[in-house]
Amino acid sequence: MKTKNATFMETMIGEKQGSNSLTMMLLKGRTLIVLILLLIFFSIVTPNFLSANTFLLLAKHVALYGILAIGMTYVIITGGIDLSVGAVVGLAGMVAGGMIQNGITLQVFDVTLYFSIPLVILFTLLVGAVVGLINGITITKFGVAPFIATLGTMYIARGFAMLHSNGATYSNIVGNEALGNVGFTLIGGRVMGIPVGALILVVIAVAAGILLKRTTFGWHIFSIGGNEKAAKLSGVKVDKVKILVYIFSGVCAAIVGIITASQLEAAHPASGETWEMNAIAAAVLGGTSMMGGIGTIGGTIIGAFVIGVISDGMVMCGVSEFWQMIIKGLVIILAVIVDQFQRNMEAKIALQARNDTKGEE
Amino acid sequence: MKTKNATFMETMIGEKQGSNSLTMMLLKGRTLIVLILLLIFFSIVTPNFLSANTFLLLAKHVALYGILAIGMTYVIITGGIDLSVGAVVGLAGMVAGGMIQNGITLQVFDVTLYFSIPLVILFTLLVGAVVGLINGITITKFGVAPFIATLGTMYIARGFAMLHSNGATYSNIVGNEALGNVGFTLIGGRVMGIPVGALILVVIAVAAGILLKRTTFGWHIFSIGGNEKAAKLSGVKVDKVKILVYIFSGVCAAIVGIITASQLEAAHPASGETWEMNAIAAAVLGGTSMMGGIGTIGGTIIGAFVIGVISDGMVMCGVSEFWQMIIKGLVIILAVIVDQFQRNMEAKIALQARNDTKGEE
Amino acid sequence: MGEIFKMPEDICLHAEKISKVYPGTKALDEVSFDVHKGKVNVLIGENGAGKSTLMKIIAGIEQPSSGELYMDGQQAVFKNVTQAKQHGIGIIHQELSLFPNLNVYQNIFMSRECTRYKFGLDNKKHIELTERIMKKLEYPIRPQTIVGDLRVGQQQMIEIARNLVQDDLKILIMDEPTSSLSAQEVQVLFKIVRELTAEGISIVYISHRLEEIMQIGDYITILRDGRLVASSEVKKIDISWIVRQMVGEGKIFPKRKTAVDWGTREKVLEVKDLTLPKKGGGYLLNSVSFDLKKGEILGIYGLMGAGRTEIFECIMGLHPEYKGTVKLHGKEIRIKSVSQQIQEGFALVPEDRQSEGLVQTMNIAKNISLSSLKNYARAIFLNRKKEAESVEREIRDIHIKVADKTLPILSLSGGNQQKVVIGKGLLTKPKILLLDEPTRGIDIGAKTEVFEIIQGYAEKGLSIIVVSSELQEIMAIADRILVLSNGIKTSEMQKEEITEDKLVLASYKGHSSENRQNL
Amino acid sequence: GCGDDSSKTSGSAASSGQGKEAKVLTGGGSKIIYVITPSHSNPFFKTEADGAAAKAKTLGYEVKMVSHDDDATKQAELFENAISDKAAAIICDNAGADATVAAVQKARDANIPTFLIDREINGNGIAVSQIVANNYQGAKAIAEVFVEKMGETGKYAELLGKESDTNAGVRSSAFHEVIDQYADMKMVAQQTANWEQTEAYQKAETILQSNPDIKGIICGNDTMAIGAVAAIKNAGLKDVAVIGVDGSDEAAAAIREGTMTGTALQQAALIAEMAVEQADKYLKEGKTGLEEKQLVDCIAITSKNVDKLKTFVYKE
Ligand SMILES: Nc1ncnc2c1ncn2[C@@H]1O[C@H](COP(=O)(O)OP(=O)(O)OP(=O)(O)O)[C@@H](O)[C@H]1O
Ligand SMILES: Nc1ncnc2c1ncn2[C@@H]1O[C@H](COP(=O)(O)OP(=O)(O)OP(=O)(O)O)[C@@H](O)[C@H]1O
Ligand SMILES: [Mg+2]
Ligand SMILES: [Mg+2]
Repeated sequence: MKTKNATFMETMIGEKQGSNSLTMMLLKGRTLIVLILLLIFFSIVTPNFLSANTFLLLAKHVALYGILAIGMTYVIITGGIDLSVGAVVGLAGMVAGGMIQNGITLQVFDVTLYFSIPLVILFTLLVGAVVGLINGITITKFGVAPFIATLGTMYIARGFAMLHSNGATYSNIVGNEALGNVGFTLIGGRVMGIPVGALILVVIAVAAGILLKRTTFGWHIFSIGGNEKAAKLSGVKVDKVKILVYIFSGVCAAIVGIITASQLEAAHPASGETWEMNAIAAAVLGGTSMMGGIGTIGGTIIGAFVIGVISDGMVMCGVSEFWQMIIKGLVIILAVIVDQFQRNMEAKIALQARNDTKGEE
Repeated sequence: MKTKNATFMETMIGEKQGSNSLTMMLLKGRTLIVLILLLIFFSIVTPNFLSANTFLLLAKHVALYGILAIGMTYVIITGGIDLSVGAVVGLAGMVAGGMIQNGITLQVFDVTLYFSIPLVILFTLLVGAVVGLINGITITKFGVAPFIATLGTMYIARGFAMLHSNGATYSNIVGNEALGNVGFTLIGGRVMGIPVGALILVVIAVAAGILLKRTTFGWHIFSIGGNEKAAKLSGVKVDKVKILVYIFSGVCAAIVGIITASQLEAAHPASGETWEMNAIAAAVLGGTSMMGGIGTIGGTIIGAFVIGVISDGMVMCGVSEFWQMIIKGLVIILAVIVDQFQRNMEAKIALQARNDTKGEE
Repeated sequence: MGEIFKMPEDICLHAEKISKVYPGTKALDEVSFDVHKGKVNVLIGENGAGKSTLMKIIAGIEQPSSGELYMDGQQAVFKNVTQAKQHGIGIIHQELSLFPNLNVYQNIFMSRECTRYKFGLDNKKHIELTERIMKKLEYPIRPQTIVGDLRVGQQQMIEIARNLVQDDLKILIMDEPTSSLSAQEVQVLFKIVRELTAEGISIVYISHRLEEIMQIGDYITILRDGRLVASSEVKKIDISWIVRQMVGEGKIFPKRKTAVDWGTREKVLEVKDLTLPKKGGGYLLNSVSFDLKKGEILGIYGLMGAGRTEIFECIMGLHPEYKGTVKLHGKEIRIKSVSQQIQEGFALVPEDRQSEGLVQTMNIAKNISLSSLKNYARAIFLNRKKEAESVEREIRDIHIKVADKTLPILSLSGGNQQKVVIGKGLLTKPKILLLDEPTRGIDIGAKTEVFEIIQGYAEKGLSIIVVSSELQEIMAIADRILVLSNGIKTSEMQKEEITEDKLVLASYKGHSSENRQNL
Repeated sequence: GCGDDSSKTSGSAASSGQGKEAKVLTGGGSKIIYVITPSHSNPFFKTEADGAAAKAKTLGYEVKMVSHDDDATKQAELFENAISDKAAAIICDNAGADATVAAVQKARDANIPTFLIDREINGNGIAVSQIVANNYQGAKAIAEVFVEKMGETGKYAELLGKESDTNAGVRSSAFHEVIDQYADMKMVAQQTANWEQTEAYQKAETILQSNPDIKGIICGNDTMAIGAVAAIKNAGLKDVAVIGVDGSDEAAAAIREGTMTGTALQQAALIAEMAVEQADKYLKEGKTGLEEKQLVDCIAITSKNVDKLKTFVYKE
């Protein structure tokens, strides 16, 4: 199931006998290499590119796609996909903005409650979690394909984001000293010169990376993507793990929604549109396999940076948006082709190893 | 691989012993039933809904998604997906519009050639076919996952559509009597009162339906979706069939591009954005399985009509766009849940039958 | 092309010094092979010996790295399956290669469709021919049935039928056609094989079941490690000769000898009236009761579809809807989930290691520790040192041959992959080990090793239940045998009372008329 | 009567007041002007961006034209790119009156002046100039034409722009301020077509189907109006009044043909050029000498004056 017939690839590899290890090393580090080459390229082409500030800025921009891509990586490793994250970004911003601006009105008592910022954030994350939960349940308990389940929740979440304010933007969401809900904009600001968004990315990336590689939960995620049936028979609680993974993705999206709203000091119901595709692209560029079972958080972060550098760099070079689209499309396809190439190399080396052991017997 | 554990479903079915055949009949015809119910509902709610003209109009609107969905159904049956169709709609419109408006300029000879409408259409379809060919080759020869390959070509095709006119619209593409390229707008018009778009839909649907069910090519498409490896071992030319299927999808998209441009007498590079999702939704509503191997053209057409009736009907009722989104999302998810339910029922009945034969032995 | 090769009259295909190199593996090393016309040509060898590879080359699925094929005195080159088919070569694949979404006649005629007007399909003819062929196989299945709804055994029949519809069939390759057929079905198949050979069609037959080979074969060829080691007429040889040629020395799995008074042993597991309803009515399991003692090896024998796998699935928690009582150490337990059962001390080695046992994207070590990860967790983090130590110990204990435990699963041979699955089960420190066909598709050498492992653990006090379809095997290993037929327990025998006849008889009992109402 | 409410901010940049307004922004240091607009796939924004770019180049600046695609987050990122690129000034057609404030402020903090064109933001004293097409006045002016064409009576429908876009609301309320005065004019349908041509076409067709006696359609922009015109033509109806806003060439052609009643021209090129000129002046002299908010009136285009319109430029 997992082995594609890649006659072309095989021929390619077959001819390149020897010097395997170097090629492999280059292949493994390819996204990082591409990233470094891109940085060098743009530094030469654009005089103002090479500066600490540009990098901080880049980190801040990458944070948004990056955080989405971390959740997406988890989902893709289980063999799924989450198209709803972009819509959840919009919904989360609206929920947070609405709570700060208008509070929550309890019609029965005719009072309006305002919440402190931590509570607002908590509630917003909860909304993200609920969308994830719905995705997870639809997928595991009702057997709906992830693509369709999350496509459905994408429309639903976007619809609710729009309904929330009837399409309007919540502007100037700085809170009110008197209501005790100021401070929301801190999340969009900087701490010791470093954008808070970038810090959040680092924290989530480190936590998600450790969770994935160093805990039972992480290995269960891998096992589900590799062979769901075998995972189940090995005692992995497949449904539970999958639901948790979609919840995680939903929460990541809600975090991004909060960061965006906080940076803009405004919440727009259409924000986050098509961001899911960027998140998927970042994960795939980072070596996550759409078949499931393979992927790393480190790779995803590098992938997100590649997308970020390309788009920021092209903006600073003054490349037209039309060419940016074309280049982005090409990069995605080429990245996966190279990825495929690497996997075939790896498989070949594995078979070699099998032969070597045979010889020893 | 194909059997999901659907404990909930099983329990549900388990309890509904007896009266199987009626339930099955209702389930099988469910999309059609939903369609009829929707028609009745809107006829009551909206006074002018029930008229021959409304249905013609509906057919005309449905034609666009419907034709895309036919190509998509082929692709999904092979177990793939084609995200590039929306972008191809935009690109095809621009190519046709540009050829009529500006002709093709050969720099070497410094002449501009204008083509007759049939040639323009042929060339436009060729462009769609080429995008499909690229998709097919990337997927089969380079082993790139269909989602990623077609996501890439989506960006690339959209980028080229934009570049074609530098983002501008080709307006008033009626051609020029003197250049012999008038008549393009006929495609957007009516023949004996019936919209040409709807006629094209009927022709393509009938042809595609016959091709799928009554020819070797159709069998081979199903075999690939059912078990790709077995198909290969049986002598099915898997790569060739897949490439042809993506080409077909690309051509369908190009046809839609031509119809849209002709109806509006204008070509806009952004047209067709997110239409791929509507096409996928129509196919899935019509019972096509995202796992591949299962699907019918008839079902897809009914699915496209359900989407069409919902959106046209809601417009006529004056439902807000936001609610339309939410309802669309819900319909998609529910449709697949019911579909899953039906498959389980069918499996159950098949087992029953198997038991019965056993008894006879 | 056009090269003339002198071939004796009675040989219809000759393979000359075929080699096949896969990246990293030499699967075939200058193997020459003759297919005798109208005879059953048996090909045998250990796992990975290269049997399937040689057949794939003859059937046009793979291309040889070097060497030639000759038919009718002329060199034949098959670039793909279709070309081989045109030369009258058909193949029944080792792994079922059917389309679960399509019906019986579509499966049978896929890629050899009868057409009208070039592209149009002639389904009437398809149905008619399908009915005819199924009748010949004594296996009446409605041609419109969806194949995914059929039992594995029935599916294997479809796989066989696909190859019998070819008109100009000259050579039929059967790569382990009987691996999931019942004894009765095997006899039908053999009848057909004899009919085919009588018509002058040559058969190439691959099987790990040695008795079958003696029964049906005319010529035998033995491969070892990609090389040809011997070939002979079947008349002139016996089973022990075959085994000697295959493994080098006369290794055969030893009969388990124990002198334990089982009556005094503690009952670890008691299952009473285990019942599992079938989705479409009837029962998969009907009031099955048995018990298991400490250190005992209980065998479960039965035909395909007897319900043996279901017993394991029930005990492992895959069918929480079961009825009946299960007592562990005398205490009743209610089975809810797999993870709960692993906690309780059960471990399952499933039937199909590729699709149920291994996670191909994870490395060897992780596959071994997957079921017992919880034991190495400190808070939520894994103690990787502890994990690595346990995995290494397990690898040593059951002699898994690995160069490096972080290599992908793909780098192991079939037998060692099976040991990984067993190791995964053992690492959870089970009290009861459930083995479902632990030797399916592995060669004699690996089989012997697997049985040695099982016996070793039984002696240490582990209670084991083994499901197997192979009579010899189960008689050798089990202390006691339970026979299932059609979901009903039809017999239970102690070691000393077991005979082949009794087992076979019991395995059909469930199909007798008084049990019909259960169907 | 349009500039009244914003006059209180008069001379914000010129006269040194208090606080941050006292600061004169000197630019990031380079001679780069960033032109940030919505996607160039809309000819209006394309004209605007091209106009600004051409002017800036003649004044000796390097120009970087980028598009925020109506995504406020992307716009914020583009502002930050401009800042780290040490841009001299930013010309921006923004992605949301509220969501843009923070970005412009950030540019100000980095000493880069921002000149807003086409649409305003909800904040004063942050941008140096806000040269805004007077949507409100324009929509009202063209609505008058619409009412006249309808003969002050009859059924009509409305196609709205993207409901999350401020301009969609402004234009709609201006339309209604005029039309709602006439009791005999009755709106029978109101749907959003997201500024889009195909969507407008299909929605208009559907609306015409359920209300065949419609006499007019008011549209939030010309792209939708063109879609509506195509739908009317297709339904075989004649003499249906259609108005839009923008003043695109396609609309001009339709007006000339008589299939469209009129449009409100927003002088995109003019506005863009004004912004660049002011930026240049400001960078050189530290002030523009003009008020921050400058409303450039729209021109109602009808069959009478349509010949004076070409690519968003109106020449007397
Ligand atoms: N596609 C492949 N790529 C690499 N190696 C392969 C491939 N297919 C088979 N091999 C290797 O070639 C050798 C011969 O395999 P083959 O399948 O022919 O064995 P076999 O005799 O049929 O064994 P079994 O009894 O298990 O069916 C094995 O070492 C196997 O791992
Ligand atoms: N999921 C299922 N749904 C319905 N029937 C099933 C299902 N799984 C198995 N069966 C049927 O239940 C019966 C028992 O099958 P089971 O797999 O337990 O047999 P088995 O004795 O283990 O055979 P094998 O030798 O193949 O392992 C068969 O008739 C089989 O077709
Ligand atoms: Mg084999
Ligand atoms: Mg079994």
